[in-house]
Amino acid sequence: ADKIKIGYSCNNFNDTFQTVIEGYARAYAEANGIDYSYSDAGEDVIKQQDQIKVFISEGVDALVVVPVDTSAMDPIIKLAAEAKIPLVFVNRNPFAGLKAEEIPANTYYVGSESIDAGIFQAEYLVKKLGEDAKAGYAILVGMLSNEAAVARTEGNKQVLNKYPGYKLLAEKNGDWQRDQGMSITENWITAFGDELKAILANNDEMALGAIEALEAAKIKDKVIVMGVDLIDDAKVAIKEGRLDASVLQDGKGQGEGGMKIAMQVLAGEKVDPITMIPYVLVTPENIADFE
Amino acid sequence: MEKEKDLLQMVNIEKNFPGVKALKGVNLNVGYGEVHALVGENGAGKSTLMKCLIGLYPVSSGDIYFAGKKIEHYSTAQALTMGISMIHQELSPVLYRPIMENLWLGREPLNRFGLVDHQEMYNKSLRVLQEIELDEDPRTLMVNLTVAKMQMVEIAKAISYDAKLIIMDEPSSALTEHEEQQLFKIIRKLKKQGTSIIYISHRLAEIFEIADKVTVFRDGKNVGTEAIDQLTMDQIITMMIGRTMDEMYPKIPCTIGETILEVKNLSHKKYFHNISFEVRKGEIFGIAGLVGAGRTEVIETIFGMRPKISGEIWINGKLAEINSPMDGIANKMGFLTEDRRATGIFAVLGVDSNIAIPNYDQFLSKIGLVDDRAVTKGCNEFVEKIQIKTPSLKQAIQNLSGGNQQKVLMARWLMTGPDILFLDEPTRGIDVGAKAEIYKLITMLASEGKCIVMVSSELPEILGMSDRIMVMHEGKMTGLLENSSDLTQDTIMRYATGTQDDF
Amino acid sequence: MKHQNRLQEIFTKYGIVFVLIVMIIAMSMIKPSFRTLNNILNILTQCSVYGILALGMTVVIVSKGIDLSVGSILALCAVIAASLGQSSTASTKYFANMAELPIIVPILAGLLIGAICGAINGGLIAFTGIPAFIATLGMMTICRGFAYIYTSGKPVSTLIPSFEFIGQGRLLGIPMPVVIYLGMIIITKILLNNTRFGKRTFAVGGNINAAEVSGVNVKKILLWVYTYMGMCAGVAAIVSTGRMVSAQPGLASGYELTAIASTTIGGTSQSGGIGTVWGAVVGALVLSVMRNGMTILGIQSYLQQIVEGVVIIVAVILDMRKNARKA
Amino acid sequence: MKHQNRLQEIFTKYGIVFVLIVMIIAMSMIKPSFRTLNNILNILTQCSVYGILALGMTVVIVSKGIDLSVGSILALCAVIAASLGQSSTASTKYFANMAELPIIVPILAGLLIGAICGAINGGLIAFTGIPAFIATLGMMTICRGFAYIYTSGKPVSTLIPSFEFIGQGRLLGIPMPVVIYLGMIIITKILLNNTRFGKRTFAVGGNINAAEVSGVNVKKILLWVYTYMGMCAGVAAIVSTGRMVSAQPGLASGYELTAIASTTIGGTSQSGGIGTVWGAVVGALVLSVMRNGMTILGIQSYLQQIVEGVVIIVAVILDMRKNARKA
Ligand SMILES: Nc1ncnc2c1ncn2[C@@H]1O[C@H](COP(=O)(O)OP(=O)(O)OP(=O)(O)O)[C@@H](O)[C@H]1O
Ligand SMILES: Nc1ncnc2c1ncn2[C@@H]1O[C@H](COP(=O)(O)OP(=O)(O)OP(=O)(O)O)[C@@H](O)[C@H]1O
Ligand SMILES: [Mg+2]
Ligand SMILES: [Mg+2]
Repeated sequence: ADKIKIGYSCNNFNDTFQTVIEGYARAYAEANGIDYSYSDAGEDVIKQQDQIKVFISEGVDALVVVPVDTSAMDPIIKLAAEAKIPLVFVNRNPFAGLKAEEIPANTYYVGSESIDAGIFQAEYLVKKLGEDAKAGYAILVGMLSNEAAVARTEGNKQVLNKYPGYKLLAEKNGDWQRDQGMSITENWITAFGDELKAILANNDEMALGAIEALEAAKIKDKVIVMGVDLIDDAKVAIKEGRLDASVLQDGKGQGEGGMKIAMQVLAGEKVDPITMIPYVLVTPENIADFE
Repeated sequence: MEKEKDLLQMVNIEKNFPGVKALKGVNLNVGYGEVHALVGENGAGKSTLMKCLIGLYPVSSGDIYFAGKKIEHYSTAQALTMGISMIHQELSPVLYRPIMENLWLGREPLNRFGLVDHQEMYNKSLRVLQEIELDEDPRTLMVNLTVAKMQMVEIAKAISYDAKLIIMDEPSSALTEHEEQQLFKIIRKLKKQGTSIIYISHRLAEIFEIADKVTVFRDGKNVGTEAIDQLTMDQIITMMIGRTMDEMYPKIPCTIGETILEVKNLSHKKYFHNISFEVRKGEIFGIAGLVGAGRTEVIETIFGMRPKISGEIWINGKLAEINSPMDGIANKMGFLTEDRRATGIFAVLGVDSNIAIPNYDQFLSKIGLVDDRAVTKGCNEFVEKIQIKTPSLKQAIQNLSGGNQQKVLMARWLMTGPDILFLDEPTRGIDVGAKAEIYKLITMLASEGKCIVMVSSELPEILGMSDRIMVMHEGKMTGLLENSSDLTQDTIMRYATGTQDDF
Repeated sequence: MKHQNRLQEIFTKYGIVFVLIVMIIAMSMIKPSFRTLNNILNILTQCSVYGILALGMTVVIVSKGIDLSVGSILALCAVIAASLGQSSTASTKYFANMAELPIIVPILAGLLIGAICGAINGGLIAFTGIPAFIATLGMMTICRGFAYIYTSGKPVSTLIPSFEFIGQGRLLGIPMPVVIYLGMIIITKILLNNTRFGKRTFAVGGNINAAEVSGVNVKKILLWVYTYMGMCAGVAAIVSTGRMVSAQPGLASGYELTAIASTTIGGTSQSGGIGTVWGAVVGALVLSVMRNGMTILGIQSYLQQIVEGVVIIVAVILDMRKNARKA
Repeated sequence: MKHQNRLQEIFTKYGIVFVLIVMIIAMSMIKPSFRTLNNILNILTQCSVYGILALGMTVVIVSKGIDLSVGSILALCAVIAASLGQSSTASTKYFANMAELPIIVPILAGLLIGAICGAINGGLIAFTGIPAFIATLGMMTICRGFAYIYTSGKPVSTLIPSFEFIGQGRLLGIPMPVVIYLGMIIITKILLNNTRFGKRTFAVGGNINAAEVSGVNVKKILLWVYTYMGMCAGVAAIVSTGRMVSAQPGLASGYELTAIASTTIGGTSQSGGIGTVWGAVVGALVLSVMRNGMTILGIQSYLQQIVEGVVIIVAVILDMRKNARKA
C-alpha cells in the first residue's frame, strides 16, 4: 500500500520552541516511514487555512496542526471533516473548557494547558518568598494576541491575586524577544527600584533579557526571574544560578504524541480526544534531571 | 459704477510669501480684445501676479474686477469657469497619459452614466488639435511628444476653455520660429473673436510683433503701461532694468587659435548622423536649427551622456574616449544643459554646493576631507567675478531668479577650468538685462581662450554671438557658415528647414 | 527582424504575465495536483484578501502615495465587524445584551471604520502635507493599538452563520471570497479608468502641478484616494473574518507589504501616474501561485522567504525593462 | 515684532528639539526617577541600536532612497557574528572544533556581512534601477530567511566575555553601546558633511540627473550609500549582540521603521537632498525618551502604540512647518 501521508502545520517557526516540537514530529515520521510534509503559517491565521487547504488537495491522510489562533479553528475543523481525515491539534488547545463529548468527531488535542505554566511560576514564587511576603512583581508578556501569552499571564495573576502582599507593578509585551525583555526591564528598574522583587516572563527569551538588564544594574540577586520553555540557554542559566526557574513543556511528548495519535486513528484504534501532557517546573534543585 | 471699459482690472495687488514681498501694489488693466504684453526682469513678479489672477495663490491684498464684477476668494477651477485660462510658464504635462486626457483634465466629458466619455473626449480633442494645426492622435501619450509639441498641446488646452481672457506666460520659450508664427496666427484669430490676451515674454521682438499694449514690471511694482507704438525697444529695456543698456551683443573680436575640439562623422542610433565640425581656441561656435533637430543630442553625445554608434572625437589632436560625463569633464569639457530644472540645479541645495559639486577635488584638505572654508572662498570668487546676486552662499538655489540660477551654473562649469564649454540655450527664459550679462560673460570666456559651443533657437543670439554657425535639420548638418554681416536670419532658416543643404 | 521585435515588445509589455504562465506550467508539470480545479479556486481564494488590498494600493500608488497602515486598518475593521456579528451563543460577547444583528450591520460597520481610518490618512496627507509614508506609518501603529484595546488582545469568535457564508459559501460554484474579489476588481477598474476621480488620480500622481493648474482639487482627490484604500481594507476585513469565522487584533500584519509588492510586480510605478488594475491582479496571483506552489512542493519555510524575496526583486527588474525605453 | 519673529524662527528651526526638551521636563516632574543619571544613560543605551541604524538611514534618505532591510540585515549579522564569538563552554556550538576567536573576528565578520548585504541592495538599486523600496523589501525577507536557516531558528548564545564588555562594559563611566553610538555619530557626521562622498550623496538625492551631468558617478555613490547603511546595521548588530550576550534570528524586526521614523522626525526629507545627522540623533532620542517614559509611567502597551503613532505624526507635522516656505 501507499505510504501514509501526514501534513504538519506549524503556527510560526520564528518561535524557537515550535521548531523543537516539529523536530520531534519529523523524527517520528522518518522513523515510521511516514510521507511527511509541513508548512509554516508565520503567525497568520489566514495563511494557515490556505496551507491546510493545500495539504488536503494534496491528499494527506491526516493533519497535525499547531493553531495560530485557537478561536479560529472552526473552518479548519470543517475542512478536515469534509475531507474525512483525522485532525490532531498540538500544543495550543482550541477546546479549552470543553468536555470530551463536546469535541467534534475525528478531532483530537495533544498538549498542555497554557494557563498551568503561569500557575506553576506563580506558585513557585510564593513558595520562595512566602505567602505573607510583601513583593512587587512584573510580567513580561509574549506577543499580543497569542493564546499562550494571554493564558500564562492569566495563570500568574490567578495565583498571586490571592495573596494581598503581592503587587502587580506592571505588565508589558516584549513580543517573545530577548532584546525587548532587556529594554523593558531596564526601564522597570528605573521606575520601581527596590520594589521590584520578581519578573515572571512568558518565555525564556524574555526572561534571559531581563537577567541581562538586572545583572548590568547589579541587582540580579535581589530579583527572582522565571521563564517558560526550558530552551538550552535557559538550562545553562538555571545551572549557573542566574535564572530561578523555567517551566518545561514536553516538546517530545507533544510532537511525537500528535503524530502517534494520528497514526493510531488511521489504524482504526479508539483514541481519547484529549491527551494532556503536563508541564514540569524546572528549578536549580531538579535541573540535573533534564540533561 | 461707471460703464466698464476693461475686461480686467487689478487694483493695488500685493502678495507676500514668507520672507518675500513679491508684489507691492500692482495695477493692471486689460481691455476687451486686447493683447497686453507684460515684461520685466526675472523675479519681477509677472508669473506671481498671473497665478493670483488664475486663483492659484490668494492675494494678500488688493481687488480684482473681471467682466465688471469684483471677484474674490476663488479657486483655479472657478477662475477657469469664469473665463480665465492660462498657459503656464513651467510646462506641466501629465507624461504617461494621452493628449486628450491632458486637454480635458479637470473637466472630463461625462456620459449619461456619469462615467468619462472617452469617445466624446476623443472627438473634442481632434477638433481642438485641428484648430492649432497639430497633427497628432489624441490618444498619443504626452511622453512621446517633443517639448515643442507638448507646448502646443498646452496652448490648445488654454484655448479650449473658450475663455474671455487667456494668460500666456512665456508660451514661446520652448518654440522656434515656425510654431511661434503659428502661435501668433492663433492669437490674432482669438483677438478678432474678442478674446483678451495677456502675453508674457522675454523676447521683446515678439512683443512688438503681437502686442497692443505693454506693461513693464520691476521689482514687484509696475513701472508703466503704454501702447506699443508709443515705445521703442530701448525704452522698454530702460524701463525694465532701470538704466540704459549699452550693447546687447557685446561681441569683441578675439584671436582665434589652434583647433581644440574636432568631431568627425559622429552618428547616433536615432537622433543624428554624420556630424563633423571643429572648434578652435577662442572661438564661439553656434549651432542653429529648429526644435527637434537633434542639436542637444549632438552635444550630449560629445559630452558622454549618450552612446554614439560611430564617429570620433579629437581633443587637442588626440583621439578622446568619452563614455560618461565624468570622461567629458576629465577632458576639460563643461556643459550648461538646456533644462535648468531637470538637469541643472540642485533645487534644495545651497548656492555653494551647486557651484562646487563637480569641483570638490580642488578643495581637499591634507587628510582627504572637504575643506569647507576653501570651498566658500572659491565660490565667493566666482560670485564676485560674474556678479551672482544672492543673499548668501547658503541660500537654496531655488530661491534665486532664473538669470542668477543660470549664472550659478556658469560658475559651476567655470570652476572646473574647462577648455571647451557647451552652452545649450544659455539664455532661455532669462530677462534682457541678465541676458546681456551672460553674453558679456561668454565673450570674456572666449577671449580667455576657451572654445565655446552654443546651441540656441534664438537666431539674433546666434547671429550676434557666433564666429561660425552650424545649422542642423532633422539630425543632419545642412550648413556650416562663417558669420559675417551679410548673413541673415532668412539664410539660416533656409538651412534649418532643409530648403538649402550644403552636404 | 520586424517580427522578432514585435514578439520582444509583447514580451516586455506583458513580461509579468509570462512569468505567471511559466510558473503555472512548471508547477503543473512537477505536481499534477496543482492543476485541479479545487487548487485553482484555492489559489484565487488565497489571494483574495491581499488582492483586494492591492487594488486599493494601486489607486494609492498611482496617486504617488503609499499606505503602510492597511494591515492594521484591516485588523481594526475585522474585530469591530466581528464584534457586531457575534451569534447569541458566543461565550464571550462584546455587547452582552445585544440581539443578533443582520449581517449587513457588521459589513457596513467594517466599511465605515475602514473609510474613516482611510480618510484620516488622506486628511493628514492632503492637509498637513506630511509624507504618506510617515502619516500611514503612524496610523499603522495607532490602528493596531486600537484593535488590541478594543479586544483586550483576545480574538472575537462565534459569529453568525452568514459570516461563514461570506468566507466559505459559494455562488455558482465560485467561492464567495473570489466573487467579492472579482467584484472589487471591476469596481476599481471602473473607478480608475472611467471616472473623473480616476483620471484626476492619474494626474495628481503624474504631475501634481498639472492637476493643480487644471483646477483639480488635489486635496479632495488625495482624501478620497486614501478613503477608498481604507474601504478596500474594510472589504478585505469582512472577507478575512468570513474565512476565519472570527477576527484577531493581530490579523494581517505585514499585509501592507504584500499588497505593495503585488502592485509593484504588476507594473504600477512608485513614481506615480502609471498603473493598472490588471497589473495588481496579476501581481497578487504571482505571489499566490508561488506560495501555493512552494507549500505543495514542501519547500522549507525559511527557504520560502528567500525565494519570495528573490521573486519580488526579479519580477520588478523584468518589469523595469518595459519602462526603460521611456526613461 | 522683529524679536518675536526671531523667536518663532528659532522655534520652527529647532522645533523638534523643543519637543524633546518639553518631554524631558514633563517626565522629570512626573517621575523624579526619570532624572537620575542612570536613567539618562539607560535612555541613551536603549536608543543606541536603532540610533545607529538611523544614522545610516539618514545617508540613505538624503540620497532619496529608503532601506526596509536593515532589521533583517542586523539579525543576519548578529547571528553570524555571535556564532564566531562563542566561548568554548557553549553547549550548542556552531563550529564545533573551532577555538575561541579573538573578539575582532566576529566584529569584522558582522561588519563584512552587513556591508555585503548593503552592497547587494545598492547594486540592485544602482544597476537595475528598481525602486529602493522594492529592492530592500525583497532583501528584507531574503536576509531574514538566511538568518533563520543559519541558526535553524535557534538563538546563538554563550559568547566570549569580550562581547559582554561591548554590551555592558563602560568607558570612563559611559556604557559601551553609548560610546559606540557616539563614535558612529561622529563618523557619519564627517562622512556626510566633510567628504566628497557626502557632498555627492546630497547631490544625488537633490537631483540625480544634474548629478550625473556634473560628473558624479551616481551608481557608485548609491552603491556606497547602501553599503554604509549595511555596515551601520553590522555595527548595530554587534552592539545588540553585546547587550544580550546572544543573538536571535528574529532580532530587530520592524527596526527599519523605527529608524526611518527617527530620521524623519529629525527633519530629513524623504524627497531627498535634505537631512542632518543631528536630526537623526534627536529623532532617535525622542522615541527613546517616549518609550522609556511610558514604561516608567506604566502606560498600557496598547496605549503606548497609539501614543507612539501620534507622536511620530505630530513631530513630523511640526517639522514640516519649518520647510513650508520652501515648498
Ligand atoms: N511660491 C513662492 N514662494 C516664495 N517666493 C516666491 C514664490 N513664487 C515666487 N516667489 C518669488 O516672488 C518673486 C517673483 O517671482 P515670479 O515668478 O513672479 O517672477 P517672474 O516675473 O515671473 O520671473 P520670470 O521672468 O523669471 O518668470 C521672486 O522673487 C520669486 O523668488
Ligand atoms: N526622451 C526622448 N524620447 C524620445 N524621443 C526624444 C527624446 N528626447 C528627444 N527626442 C527626439 O529627439 C529629437 C531631437 O531632440 P530635441 O528636441 O532635444 O532636439 P534639439 O535640436 O536639441 O532641440 P531643442 O534643443 O531646440 O529643444 C526629436 O525628434 C525628439 O522628438
Ligand atoms: Mg515667470
Ligand atoms: Mg535641445
